[in-house]
Amino acid sequence: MYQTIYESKSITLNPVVLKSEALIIGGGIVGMTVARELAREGVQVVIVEKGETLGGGARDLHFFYDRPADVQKWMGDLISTLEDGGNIHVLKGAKLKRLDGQLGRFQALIRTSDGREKTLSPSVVVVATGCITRPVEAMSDGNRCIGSAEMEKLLAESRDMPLAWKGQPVKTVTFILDLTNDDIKIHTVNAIKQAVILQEKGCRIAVVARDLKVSVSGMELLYRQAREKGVLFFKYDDPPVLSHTDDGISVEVQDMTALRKEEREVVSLLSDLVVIGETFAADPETQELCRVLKLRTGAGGALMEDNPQFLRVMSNRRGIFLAGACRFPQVITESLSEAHAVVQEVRALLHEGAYTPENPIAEVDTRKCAVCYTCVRLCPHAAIGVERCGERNVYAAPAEKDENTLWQAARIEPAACFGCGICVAECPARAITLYH
Amino acid sequence: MGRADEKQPEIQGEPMSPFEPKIVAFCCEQSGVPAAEMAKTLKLKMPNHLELVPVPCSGRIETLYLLKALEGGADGVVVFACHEENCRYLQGNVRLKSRVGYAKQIMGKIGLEQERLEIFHLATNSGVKFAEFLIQKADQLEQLGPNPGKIA
Amino acid sequence: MIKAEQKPFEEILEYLAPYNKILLSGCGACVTVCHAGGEKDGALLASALRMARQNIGKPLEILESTPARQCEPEFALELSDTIGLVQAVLSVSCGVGVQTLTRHFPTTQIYPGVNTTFLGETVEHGVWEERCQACGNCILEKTAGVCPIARCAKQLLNGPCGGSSNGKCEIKRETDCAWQLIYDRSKSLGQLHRLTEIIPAKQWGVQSRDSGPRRIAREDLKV
Amino acid sequence: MKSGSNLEKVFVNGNFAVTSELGPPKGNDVGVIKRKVDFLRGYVDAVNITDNQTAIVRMSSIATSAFVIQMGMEPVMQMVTRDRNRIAMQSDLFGAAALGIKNIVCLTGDHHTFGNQVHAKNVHDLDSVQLINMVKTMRDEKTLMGGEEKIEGEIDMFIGGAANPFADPFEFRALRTAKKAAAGVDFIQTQCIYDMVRFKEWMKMIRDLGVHEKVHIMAGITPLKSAGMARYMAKNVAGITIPDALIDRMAKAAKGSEEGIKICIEQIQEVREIEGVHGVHIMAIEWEQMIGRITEMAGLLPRPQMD
Repeated sequence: MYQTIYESKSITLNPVVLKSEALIIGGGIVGMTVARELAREGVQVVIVEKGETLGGGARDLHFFYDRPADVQKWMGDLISTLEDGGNIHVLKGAKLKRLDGQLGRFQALIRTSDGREKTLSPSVVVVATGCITRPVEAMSDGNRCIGSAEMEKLLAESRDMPLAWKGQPVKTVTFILDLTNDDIKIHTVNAIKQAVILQEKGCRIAVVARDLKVSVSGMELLYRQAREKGVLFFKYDDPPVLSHTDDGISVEVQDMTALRKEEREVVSLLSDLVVIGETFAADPETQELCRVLKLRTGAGGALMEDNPQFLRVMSNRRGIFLAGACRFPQVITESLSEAHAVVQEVRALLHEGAYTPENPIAEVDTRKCAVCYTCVRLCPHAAIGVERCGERNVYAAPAEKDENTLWQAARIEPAACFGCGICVAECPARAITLYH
Repeated sequence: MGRADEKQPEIQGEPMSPFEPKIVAFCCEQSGVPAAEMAKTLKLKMPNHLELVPVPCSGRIETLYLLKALEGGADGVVVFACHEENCRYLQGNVRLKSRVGYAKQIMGKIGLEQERLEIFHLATNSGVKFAEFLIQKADQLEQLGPNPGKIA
Repeated sequence: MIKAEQKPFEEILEYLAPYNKILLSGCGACVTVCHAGGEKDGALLASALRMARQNIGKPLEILESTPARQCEPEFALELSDTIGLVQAVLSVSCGVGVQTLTRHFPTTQIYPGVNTTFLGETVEHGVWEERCQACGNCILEKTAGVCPIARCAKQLLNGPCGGSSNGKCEIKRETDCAWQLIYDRSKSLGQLHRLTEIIPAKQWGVQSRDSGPRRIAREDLKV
Repeated sequence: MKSGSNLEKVFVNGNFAVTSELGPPKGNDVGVIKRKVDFLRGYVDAVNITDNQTAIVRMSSIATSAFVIQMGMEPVMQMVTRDRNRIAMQSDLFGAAALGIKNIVCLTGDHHTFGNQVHAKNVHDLDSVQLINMVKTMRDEKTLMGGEEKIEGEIDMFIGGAANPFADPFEFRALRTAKKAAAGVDFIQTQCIYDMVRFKEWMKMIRDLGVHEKVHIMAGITPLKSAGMARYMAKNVAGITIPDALIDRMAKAAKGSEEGIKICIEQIQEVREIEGVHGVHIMAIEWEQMIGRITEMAGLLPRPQMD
């Protein structure tokens, strides 16, 4: 029996029609970029944004690290292209409440803040909900100790003038990185980017980090540039100690350049301002969104891709894609490349106007199904649901079954099935077959 | 390699055991199958009585298949699955692990040795490991002797 | 639904010892859903039994069948021909199914393969908990929808005993204290005042099993 | 007078009552009862006779109570609903009344799986509230439970119950005592008190419900023998809370048992001051010989002579 893992019987796999319609959840730069690209190709796009303004997390940014443009202006242009195009519809103050069905027959229920509901039937769903930031409270009073976003704002406001904080001139700035989110690149990128600008304004800059993370396109160059311009870098093992002085903050950090631990000296960096990277965290609302979309979450409650070995923008469900900071906190360049990857994938999926399921495919014998929900609960791709026939609630009949009758039984959606066979192996009624 | 020859002195006078264990090896198509192909291409030494059963994912293997293989004549059953947290279908090898655990409980009640069933995690390019593990398993099963539960 | 779990393997082996050909009959309803006696679990048990008997040199032939519901006479009678071929039946359905076979096959020994455990609910996949004792006289309306007869170790009707600690029962610390649940629910339903009413002694004798096996006869339904 | 028992008279007379506890022998050795009675006689107003406490099989509480009467003390017969249905309990109440037993404490009983007959079938035909109500019906209506059937004779029982202010849900604890009051309980003995703050909180809830006016509350006190015992109870006995400060005090004491007695006396003096507390129930488990000392040092002696 075990020799016949696949039944050789071929089943007719009907293509599911895919209309050129996409639902994008999240109106940040990722969602907007995907929308703009898809709309250009004639896809009807609906953006659902929970807030009242577009832009998301990028609204806190003013400078790119890798090009001179102003982020806000660039984003303004992006927003205006959306509002021009006829293929894009933006719903603000809106949330996805339900998503039923599978690829080809998704039914999305959107509720707007005024309580109105709207049902959409998109062929693909793109999740680009971003993440949230929380200020780091390194010093209880917050005096002379600001977040990276606030520094971004100060820089934007001062432009060609010398930097000032609360009317006082700022001459020395120390950046402290890696107090939280030890594993992401944003803090390094923002700090070096801001350091270079500050240096040009004549400030003296130090960057204190556990590990600098420069593995983003062009960052090594910028880092070298910063060093050449005289930005000081210190690495730490033990977090630096902050204390107020008469006219600033002293940041004490052990100088790690000496190899022998006992020879290391404590360096005191007297600073007018200390900049600390905010904590990035998964949006708590992601949990509910994942329940609605039947998606997986990973560490810290962030959205998790299907399989990192394959395409990182694929979710565990066919037709649902993920991009940007909802997966993990990213810099704009990384997010945009994910947005483009999603566009590629969606384009490939919608290209022929239909999706033809590929073997192997699992199928439930409705006559044997006991509706125990085992397969529904265990399917890693949420491809199985229980099919009801109207209001009838009946068990599978044992022998005779009218072909036209839909009994209540589990049903595997061929277009959503990945053919792994987990359900086949778990079914207590042995009612599922994997067809070749 | 002359494995049988090396053994002979230990048996001391007794005729060489005619027992050659039969192994049923379930191979995940994401890892075990390519590894098996590599082993074949490299013409690596593998046990004589070997039945390879390809599966789309190790999560496809029912607990019942593990028992049926033993009942149907296997002296040992091996599952070649992907490394943990590396399943193409996310949960397949995790489900397999609990099923193998359950099958081992049943084997204990039947009176079969736990060694007759084992998961081996490997990658697509582990052709050498694949063959080595099977040879090692065959040796182990030879020591254990024939599966007393098989009906064949 | 009815929840069951497989009997100890040695116990089954022991009472099947005299036979060399049996039928293992599963059930497609409750015991399938709780992974105790559906087609898959029946086949696993059959395979294990065959190997165990082979191992001791006394092979056992096992036929397998899984009627949709063993507790319905029509389904049970489908087994007639097969039962004619064997010396005994091992039924992995609940105790009801075993007795349906007993009633219809008076000359065949029917053995239970599972312990019928309780009427319960799936709390998560693979975990079931008792919810109802089929006492025949439902009081859930008095107890905020949580049954102390099934869920309190002492079947207390008027509040928690002194062994309720941090929401758990002192007898099995993984079990929720039914009265904590009743209290919490009454509170969230805004019905705490109802807990001050004394629930009188339960009339066990009228509808419960204490007055003998119960029977429901709907005259209008009889044919 | 409901029963005319000594305990009832002590309460009616406005005295601060004292009861203790006596565990019957694990067999028919009446000498055990005698030895314990000798430790207690004269120091308490009545003594609780436990009913297979912690589900360990012992001599029945009725038989033991009868012996205690013979030995010149007043028993408070405990009765648990765990082992008997309403038929057996009413029958036993007839017998108990006939043997001159005048006080009863109605309990649910510890779960049988804690004892030495774990494979027993528990009964729980009634719960403690329903048992209280049944005894009250028998006494006041002079009928059997739920029936018209008249009882031949009088079941004059002073009816007690238990309360545990330290179990959960705390908010329900006073309500449950109020239910017992409504069911007809005359006095309540509490679980042993170590967490005085929580006990006082519970007593406030009892007063807010007006229960203290209908029912005599007796505070449960158990002297600690050692810090080890305190730690064990705090960790393993559900429904007992012992503040860390108390455990520390026991641990730091030169002699744990002496400190335990000292704490116990302080506790008695403290609960005496609480409005609505009409007595103490001192449970000195297998330490009955200390009752004399404790009652004397706590100023509870001499016990009032009634009649």
